[in-house]
Amino acid sequence: MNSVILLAGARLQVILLLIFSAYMLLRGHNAPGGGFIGGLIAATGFVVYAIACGTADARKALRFDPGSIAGVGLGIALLAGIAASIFGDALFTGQWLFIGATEDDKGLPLSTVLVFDIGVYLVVLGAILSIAFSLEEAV
Amino acid sequence: MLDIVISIFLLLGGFFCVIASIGVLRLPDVLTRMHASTKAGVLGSSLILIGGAIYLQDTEITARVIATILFLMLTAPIGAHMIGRASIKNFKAKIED
Amino acid sequence: MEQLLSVLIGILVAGSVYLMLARNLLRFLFGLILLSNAANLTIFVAGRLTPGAPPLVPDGVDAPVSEVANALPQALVLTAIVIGFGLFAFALVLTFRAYQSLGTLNTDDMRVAEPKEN
Amino acid sequence: MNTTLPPRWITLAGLLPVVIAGSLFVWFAQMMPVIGAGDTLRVVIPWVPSLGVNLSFYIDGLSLTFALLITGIGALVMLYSARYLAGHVHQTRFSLFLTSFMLAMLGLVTSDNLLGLFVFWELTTITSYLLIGFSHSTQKARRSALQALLLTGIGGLALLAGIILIGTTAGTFEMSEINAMPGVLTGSVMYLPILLFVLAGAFNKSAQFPLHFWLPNAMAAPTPVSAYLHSATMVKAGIYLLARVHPSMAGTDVWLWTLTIFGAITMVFASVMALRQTDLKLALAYTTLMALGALTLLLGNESGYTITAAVTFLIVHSLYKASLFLVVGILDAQTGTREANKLFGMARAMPITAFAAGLAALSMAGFPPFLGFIGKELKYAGAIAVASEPVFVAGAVLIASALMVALAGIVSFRPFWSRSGDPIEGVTEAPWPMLAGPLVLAVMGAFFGIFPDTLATVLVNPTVGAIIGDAGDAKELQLWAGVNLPLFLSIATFVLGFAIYRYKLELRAWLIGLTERSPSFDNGWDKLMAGVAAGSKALTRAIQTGVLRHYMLITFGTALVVLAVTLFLRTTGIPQVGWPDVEIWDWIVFLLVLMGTFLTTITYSRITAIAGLGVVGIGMAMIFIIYSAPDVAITQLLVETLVVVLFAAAALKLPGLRENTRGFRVFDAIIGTAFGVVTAIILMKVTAGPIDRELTTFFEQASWPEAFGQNIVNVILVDFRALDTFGEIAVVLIAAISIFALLRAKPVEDKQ
Amino acid sequence: MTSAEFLALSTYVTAVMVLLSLAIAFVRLFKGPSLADRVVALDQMTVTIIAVCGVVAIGTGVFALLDVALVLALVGFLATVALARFAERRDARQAQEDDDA
Amino acid sequence: MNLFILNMTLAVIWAALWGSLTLAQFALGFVIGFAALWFAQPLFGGPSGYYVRAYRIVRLILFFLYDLCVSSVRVAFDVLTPTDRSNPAILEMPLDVKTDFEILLVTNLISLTPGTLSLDVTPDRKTLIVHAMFADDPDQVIRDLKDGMERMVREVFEE
Amino acid sequence: MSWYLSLPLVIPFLTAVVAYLMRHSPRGRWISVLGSLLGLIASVVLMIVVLENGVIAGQMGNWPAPFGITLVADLLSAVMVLITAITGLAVAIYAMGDVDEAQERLGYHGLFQLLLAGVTGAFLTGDLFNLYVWFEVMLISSFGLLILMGGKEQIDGGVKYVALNLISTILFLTGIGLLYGMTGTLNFADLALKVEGVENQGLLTVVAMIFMVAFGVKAAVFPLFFWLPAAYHTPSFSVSAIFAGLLTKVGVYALIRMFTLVFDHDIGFTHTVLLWVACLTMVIGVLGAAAQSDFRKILSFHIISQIGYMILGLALMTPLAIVGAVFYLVHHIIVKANLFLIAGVAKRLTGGTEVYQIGGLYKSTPFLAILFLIPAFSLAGFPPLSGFWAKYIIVKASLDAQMWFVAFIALAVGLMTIYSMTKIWAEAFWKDHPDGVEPDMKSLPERTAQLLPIAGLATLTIIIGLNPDPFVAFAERTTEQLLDPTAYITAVLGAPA
Ligand code: NA
Ligand code: NA
Repeated sequence: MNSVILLAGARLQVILLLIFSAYMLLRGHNAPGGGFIGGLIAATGFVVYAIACGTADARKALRFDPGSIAGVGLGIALLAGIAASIFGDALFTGQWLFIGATEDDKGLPLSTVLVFDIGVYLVVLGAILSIAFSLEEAV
Repeated sequence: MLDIVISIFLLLGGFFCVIASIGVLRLPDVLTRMHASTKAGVLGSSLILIGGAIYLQDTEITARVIATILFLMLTAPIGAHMIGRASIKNFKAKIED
Repeated sequence: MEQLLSVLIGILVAGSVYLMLARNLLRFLFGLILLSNAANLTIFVAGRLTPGAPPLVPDGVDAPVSEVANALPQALVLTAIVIGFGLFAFALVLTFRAYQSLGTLNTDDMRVAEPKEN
Repeated sequence: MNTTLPPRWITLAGLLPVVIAGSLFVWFAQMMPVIGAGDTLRVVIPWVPSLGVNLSFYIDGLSLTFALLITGIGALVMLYSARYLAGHVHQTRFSLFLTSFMLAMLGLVTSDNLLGLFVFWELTTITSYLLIGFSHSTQKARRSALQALLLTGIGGLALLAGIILIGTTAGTFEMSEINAMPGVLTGSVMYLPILLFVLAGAFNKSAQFPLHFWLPNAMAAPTPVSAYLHSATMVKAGIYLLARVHPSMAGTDVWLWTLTIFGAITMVFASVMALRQTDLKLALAYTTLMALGALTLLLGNESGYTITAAVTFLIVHSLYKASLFLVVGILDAQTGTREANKLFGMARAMPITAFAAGLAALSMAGFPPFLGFIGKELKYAGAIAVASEPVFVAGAVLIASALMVALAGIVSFRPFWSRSGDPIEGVTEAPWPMLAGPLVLAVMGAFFGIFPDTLATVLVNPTVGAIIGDAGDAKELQLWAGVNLPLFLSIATFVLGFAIYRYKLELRAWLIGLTERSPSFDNGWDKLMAGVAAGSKALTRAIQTGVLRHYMLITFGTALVVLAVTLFLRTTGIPQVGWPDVEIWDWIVFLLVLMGTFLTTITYSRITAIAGLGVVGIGMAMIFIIYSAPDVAITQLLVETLVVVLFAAAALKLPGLRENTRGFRVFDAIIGTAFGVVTAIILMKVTAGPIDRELTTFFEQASWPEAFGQNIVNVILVDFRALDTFGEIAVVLIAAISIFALLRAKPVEDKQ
Repeated sequence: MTSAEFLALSTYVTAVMVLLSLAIAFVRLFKGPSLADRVVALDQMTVTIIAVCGVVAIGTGVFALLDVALVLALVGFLATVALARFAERRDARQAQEDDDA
Repeated sequence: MNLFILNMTLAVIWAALWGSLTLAQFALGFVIGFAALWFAQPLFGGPSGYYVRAYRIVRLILFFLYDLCVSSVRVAFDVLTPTDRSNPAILEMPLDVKTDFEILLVTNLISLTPGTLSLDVTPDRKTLIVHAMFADDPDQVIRDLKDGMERMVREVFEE
Repeated sequence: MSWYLSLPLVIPFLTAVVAYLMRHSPRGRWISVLGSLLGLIASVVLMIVVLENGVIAGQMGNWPAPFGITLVADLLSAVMVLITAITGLAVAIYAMGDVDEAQERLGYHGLFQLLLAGVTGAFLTGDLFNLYVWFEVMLISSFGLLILMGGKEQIDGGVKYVALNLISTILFLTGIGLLYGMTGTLNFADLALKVEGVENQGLLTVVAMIFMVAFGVKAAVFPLFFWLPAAYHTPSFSVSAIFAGLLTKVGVYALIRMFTLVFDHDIGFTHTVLLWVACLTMVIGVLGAAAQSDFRKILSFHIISQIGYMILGLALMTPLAIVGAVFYLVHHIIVKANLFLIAGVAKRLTGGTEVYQIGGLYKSTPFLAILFLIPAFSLAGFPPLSGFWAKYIIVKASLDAQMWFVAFIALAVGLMTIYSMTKIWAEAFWKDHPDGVEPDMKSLPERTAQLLPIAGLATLTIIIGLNPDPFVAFAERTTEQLLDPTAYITAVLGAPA
């Protein structure tokens, strides 16, 4: 797609969408958002990029094979679920760690649940890109 | 008083949205129709969002509204450009798919 | 409102069935999208509707103070939407490949796996 | 034209079966005193207690008689085939099959548990299938094997049903127990079905008319197989079954008449057909049929005479028939033909064979002093003793016996001593292992004729006892029973027999003409098979059309009918339609989706359709927005966008909708509308009722305090129901993998 | 009437107007005739949805809807771009085929 | 640009003083800080491009917003009046801005301002293809655009 | 306790991830085999635990039922999981000689393991929506495996397979929505209790019928089976083996689960429908088989006809009948998967699956002949093989229920099964090869890899046949649990208050 305007726009878009997707992912537990939505938005970003300057560049920009990203994502999500076993809980039992927790403030939460959501994010991102790119290349 | 301001924003916004759509419906050809959607459409939505921002009176919301409006102004013309491009490449934009 | 949406779902179903019965695979795809929309909406409606109260816990309290929308169907629908997307994507690409290797989208002419006996 | 057999024949594959059979024979033989004394042996090994199935073995006269025939004749036949098949590629397989068959047969006649009996019954079916199809490269062998398998298969299934019913009626599968409960079957309401099923099983195993025709075809098997299976053993399994259930099932008119009529018809029909044959082996096959008919006929009654006759004749027949089959086998092997009108005066070339054949034939014809004579006398006595219609029965026996006389001449006298043709040159006597069988068997026939008491005491009486409960009713076997009606009948038999032999050629010509004009069961079978094939093809082609549209129609149609009917039958009333709570934007959204659907449905432009779908998607998002599902709304919009993107990419290489569209499809529209209506009604009825919010309430309460999240939907997704979400992302990943594969797979076309 | 009532009324009116404009845009989408026309209409509808989110947010006081608006503003045009691009490439191909022919 | 950073710092300090890092406080702090810096100009070695650029940015934004409203009203008028007085045309406008971002800005702004809609930029980035609704005098339209939007954008970015 | 339940599910997923990431290396296949082996061990352990402790339940995420998702293993689930693992291992080994590198690089092993994971999940879950999710995992990976060879046949078969299965999926989803709308719960055990509280029982029946149709398509019953014969003969043999073994059985399992545990309120209606469906399925299926002459097509139609037997067991709803259904499930998975594997070997040795165009297998490869006869005659219901006991129990059940006609059909269908099994035997094995080909075992690639699983499954068939008692006893215990769900419900929800 040899469009100067789209290209210039796409650059901005990708940055904005990636930041926004991260934002949606991280706040998802407390407000609309989460792994799916984050992943979908990030994917949209790279799709824009692919449309603007071709899948080859988009793949380069992504650096990893989307399929593998998805695979790793599933692995991460699974490990987040299995992690519970270390603490003797059932599969997918959330394990929480609150950094600097005080009685009135929970502090900064780190949790397997978040890891799981990141896994979701990666799978959605990788899978959709793999689909979009391979289809784009087949046409 | 503030309610009145908000109402004005809303009504103006709504008005421009309708205008944009009527434009898309009534104007003679694709390119002119795009004028309507890109300008009036964006303005209308933006006004309504601003109305919302004023109504909800919340920093976070305000920031989000500003972001939304900026995104809108960034993307709408690009969309228009893509369509325009497609239709001028061969001006026989009448071809049925 | 549930009733109006029930009617709407009925309409979606009618359209999708009509489309899926067509010979052209593309129409089947369109029908598929409509039908999964109908299914998602069914779950949503079956969970009952609550306007203007998304299932969020306000800051500073342990649970929603006033009645909020039924969260469970929303989660189910969300899952269903994503799964539906996966299935649709596959169906779409399958159609694409079918046209490439069989040279038609007319299902009446797709007789490789079960050829006409004569 | 002597078909030379390889000199080396002493092989493990050849002799091991002989050893097995031989030692088994000895083992059973040493039981004779005990059984002869009227005792019985029983061993029970639990097998499937939960189904009441045991491996329980029961030895009484009946079992023992059969066991001895099976092992004894078995040993001789196996010795015969050790030589006959020496050097054959598949001799090992043959021995394996034949031995397994023998063991299965033994299991059948010794097992007391009916299900156990059935298991062995089916095993004989399988092994005989493999034996009949032994020369598997010929179409004929395969056809005969299949025919035997299916026909006896039918019997097997009927028998299974019968056995199950017996089991439920009597409360046990142990035959010894059932026989000990008089009237338990005959008195039950289930008696008729039980009888029909059991008889169906027995009749077609013993090839009773009209299920007889597989037996002659089974002659495609190698001679030893015919000699063994189709003279002495398998075909007698049916007879065994009739004898075994006799105590608990006989004595009713149904039993009497069914057995008498089927037996008589088979007997006469078979002996006439036998006369028609020119192939000696086939002739023998038909005489076997005749014998089976006779046995069935006799087992129909309960009098001591008839049963004694049955038992004696059973033994007699086994001896001479096996012997004759082997003789014909020898002729075939040495001269290369079995055709009656090619074989004359071979006695000089092969004297021992001729001798054996002579003895066996005389026994078959029923001349004194052979056991056959005693058997025939008893048959007459039995026939006369038949309570009802003795004339009919005796007449049948007379005709059949006379034909036997003639056939004895045809199969043994003519080929060896007749002068009406020239003997085949350069034929030598068969090697001794092949001669041993026929000779021993024939001699035994003569021996027991001269000393019948030995046989009577050790076998016949206990067997009769086993069948009609009291060995005392057994009639003694004697050569000279004085001048009585049976004697006159015997004489009549000989006269008639010689007459038939004298005019055999004319008769045969006439019969051939007759049978060729009448429909043959065998062709009927072929027609049936063809019919089944064609019918199933037609039916399948009508259902599995290979056209997706038909599949769709039927699938949707089924769903529609099922739901509509259930709705009609199981629920009442139409939901009241009226919407007080509907806002103006509800209506607009409604219209939006409605229009989107309509547009998608009617348009001929792909992009318009996609746009229409986009509108529907937007409408959905609106609904989610208005009814407070922001997460869903966002996801819906994102997915919608991606759908459009993917489609726009794929559409570039896809044709438009214009091609192969048939305009408006009324029928489909009707189905679609009906489906829509049904769905709407169901949903309205569902939402009309109350909803239990227990789960949601829990989620609302636990979301923040326990799962530390304010967005309940997200908490459900990643915590409360994380497993769903995990499966879901798996789906997305798999979709990606599959799509990638779909697009990259190298077409490896292999049309077979 | 109080200003609050006026706000409520104007919110209602705006909602109707916005949804009306959706409907109007749909008519163009329906009529076409050209692919570009439909894309324009769809684009217009997407933009209008943002407005809808704003209105409903005010009507119900649900902030969350502004997130929907934000997402839509970000990705809404992607569909437009994709379709426009489809049109362009298809026409290019048709032209190509014409040359080949 | 270091003045800009300083200004930001001031804004942060201001917000900190109030003890609340809200956007409102921050914005207010930025404005006040800007004013302070402006008055303190001499202390920072005479006039700097910073104030000028700030002014130009503000001017651009205001101008653009005004244009957007005008254009929308114009569209409204055009849509609502039955008689169609517009005679549209496709014009080619030579581009002076170089960087992608500037081009993007120009094209987007042009699209959002009255009567004009940028359709495409030639691959050589030299000319912008514009669709004008009222092209009675094409050259006039082009001129307006060049010393309107494009100039302002150029001024914002030039050092 | 819950990890006994989780592992059979987790292991295939982990294996899938690793195998997929290693898809470009030849070691992937070994990962798959190893994973299947571990999975088998896990499911054996699960089986032992269930045999000792009765029904066990695990609350995923420690959220108490019915709020979280519960994994439940009663004897039925446990045995299905075990059989899945066995079949999985067999096919994973077989695949080494059957699947070419091209398919491996496209992710065959990953997809295969994901299919196993989906099936296992379906058997283990105690939650309706979760069942839907596992159905989807199963379905989409089956799509992938189906088209992996990318030929015209696969694509064409795939279109029909996909189209019809998607309809069933969406029906299923709708059903879930409606049932939730009526009961407000998704947990099986909780449903079993809550359905009794629904006042509109008639409407419940309607919803039940939705599930019946949806699962009916999955189980390939008449008249919803079209997708199966359209596709099962097209993919690589290992794939069609695993399909033949497992996919339809998941549908049967779902029917058994739902129509014993939840929808037992209107047996007079629902199970009568099932009875007719069962009979028609048996007959149409077996006639379809009689009409075929392709090794795999014959087998495919037999899947249908024998699904009929299982449904019949459920339809009669007597203890013995359910025992029959369970026994049949287990027996049939082993036998049918094995026959498809054999079909693959036969094809490699003779160059085709069209039985009239191949032959000579009996003369030159007697070992294969025996390996075929065992499952074939077992399928045909000859004693003393597993199929006989299965058939016997079903027939006895229908005779006990005085359903003469049904029993007659069951027996007649058995005869027709003999007919088509012997067709394969006579044509492919007995007959000489029309082109004079002399099949030679040595020409078989990865000979052990291909024959080992076949021999293993055949052995299993014989074991079940010769020593059916423990299996029957097991099926009886399973049936008790199915017909009296108290244990199940207690295990999931805790003792009733
Ligand atoms: Na229940
Ligand atoms: Na089957």
